Amino acid sequence: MKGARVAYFLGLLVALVGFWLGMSGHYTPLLLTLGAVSVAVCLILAYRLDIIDREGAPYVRIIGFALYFPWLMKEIAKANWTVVKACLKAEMDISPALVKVKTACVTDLAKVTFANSITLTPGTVTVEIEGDKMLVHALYEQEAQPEAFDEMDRRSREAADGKRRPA
Amino acid sequence: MAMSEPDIGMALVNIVLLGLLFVVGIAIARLRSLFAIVMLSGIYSLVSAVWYVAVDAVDVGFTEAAVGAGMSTAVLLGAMLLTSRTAKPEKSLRQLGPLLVCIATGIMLIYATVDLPAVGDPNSPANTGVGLTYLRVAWFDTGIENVVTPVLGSYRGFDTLGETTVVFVAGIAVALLLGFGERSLAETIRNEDKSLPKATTKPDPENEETDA
Amino acid sequence: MTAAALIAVLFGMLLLLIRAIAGPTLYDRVLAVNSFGTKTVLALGLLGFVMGRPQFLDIAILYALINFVSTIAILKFFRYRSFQVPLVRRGQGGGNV
Amino acid sequence: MSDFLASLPAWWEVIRFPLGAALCLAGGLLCLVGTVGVLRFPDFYTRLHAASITDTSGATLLLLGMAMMAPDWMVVSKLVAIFVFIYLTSPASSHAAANAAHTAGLQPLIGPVSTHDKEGQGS
Repeated sequence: MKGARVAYFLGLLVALVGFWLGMSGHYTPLLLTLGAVSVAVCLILAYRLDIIDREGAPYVRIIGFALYFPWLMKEIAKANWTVVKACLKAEMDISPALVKVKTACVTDLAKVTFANSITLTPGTVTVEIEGDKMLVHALYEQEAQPEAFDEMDRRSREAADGKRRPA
Repeated sequence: MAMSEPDIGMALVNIVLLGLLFVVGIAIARLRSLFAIVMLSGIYSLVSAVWYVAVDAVDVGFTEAAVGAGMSTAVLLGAMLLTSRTAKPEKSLRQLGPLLVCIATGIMLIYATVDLPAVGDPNSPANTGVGLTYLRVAWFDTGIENVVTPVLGSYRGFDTLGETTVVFVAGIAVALLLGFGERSLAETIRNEDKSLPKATTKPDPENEETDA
Repeated sequence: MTAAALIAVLFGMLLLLIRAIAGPTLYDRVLAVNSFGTKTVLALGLLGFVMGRPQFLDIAILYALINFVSTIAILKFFRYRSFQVPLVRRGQGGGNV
Repeated sequence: MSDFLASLPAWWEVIRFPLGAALCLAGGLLCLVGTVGVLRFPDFYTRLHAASITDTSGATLLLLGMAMMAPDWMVVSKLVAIFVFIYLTSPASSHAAANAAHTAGLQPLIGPVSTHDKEGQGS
């Protein structure tokens, strides 16, 4: 447990330092000192707020997310095409529906990843999450059967939790 | 200066932005639903901040973004909580006075722009007085690249301290008035509403808005 | 051509304005303002490129953050009628919120 | 082959501005399309779908085009930061809006939508 917290702390530290270096662009000693001070203040505040945990600093899982993201981009591109066509059609032919989707994700991080992936894909929006059921509003009823989300569910679970967890 | 060279793209951008501001202003004046007005004032801040950036006033754009779009929307919503949801229509005769004030102010502002120096004029007060000195010495004095920062933080440090204090006090005062805390005024009023049946029944925003 | 893209985004903002003014529900207005904010972020970025000074992207980052915070603040406000933790349970107090 | 690789940076310098500007234009047009959807669709939940076009593909194409035209890496890193912010926050705010509307009892339109609404532009 202690080791995990150190890992989250280091992940947050690396992320903040990287963010500062990427935003600043001026690397004189004075400004670097100021940047170090601001990073330290952020870390102290995060420690005091007690948010240095799995959800506050999910940088340990960054490889999983990096592998998941290209697949998500592909899905987003496909869904975008559908919605763009729906927007531009002279005769509107949408058939919105509310669908209940059951997810196999256990941890909150995996659930959030799955729900956000659904929302990011145009044409589907997560309306409500309760336990392992999600209420999804979809633009096309026929394309939003609960089975359509199975692959996304599996992949987001793997991205957030890794493959070793069975359920 | 991007505006000094005749650039048709930037001119179009300026026209569209000012047109947007105009439409939002008219809509704010005409609408009755206070929630819509709060939302539109947020949009007004967003557009005007883009326009500030387009006319090279990036620091003003920053302030407008933080205060106008972020903070004032929240404060206005908190203020809306304490009053009703729709504005009463004003008698047209009583609208005459504010209209005259607006027109007079506009005329005075336009009259004042005649005296303004051209953009990038080397003989303008901004480019001949203390500003030029700041531009020369700021880097050697402080080592900060953005000139605005040492001017505000170092050369006019006490001035900025005073301003910050005023803004802080104003923020605290607003928070006390609107009640973001535990014993919020809004909560007190709501409890009073519940204990006094039919005292002031606020119209429900959802139903009211959906019917419209 | 970048200027054309900028003007396309600005016209998108103009059309969204119609939705923000017309409503009809308050959530439509919130949606319009939120989408307006995203378009503002993109327009600010493009503006930097049109003016030849892309260093001003910081303000676009600031906007991306403020837009999110203000959207969440507005929706939280309308769900709980306050800016703090839930004071009113669902189906009680001020109407059906 | 090595010839081609050696001349690649030069080619890149030539084509990156037109290509980036074209991507920006495509992104801007997608934003416009999303807005048209926001105007045309019949109820709040369907408008949410149209708005997410702007947040995803419009923003991606615009930021990608800008990154191609960027003069240095600092600008690219800022664009990446904006991209990450948009992709992290836009689903959260969409979900918050949908959830607030659903909690407040706003009923979505269900089933096929007839084309001859007042917003419908079909002749």
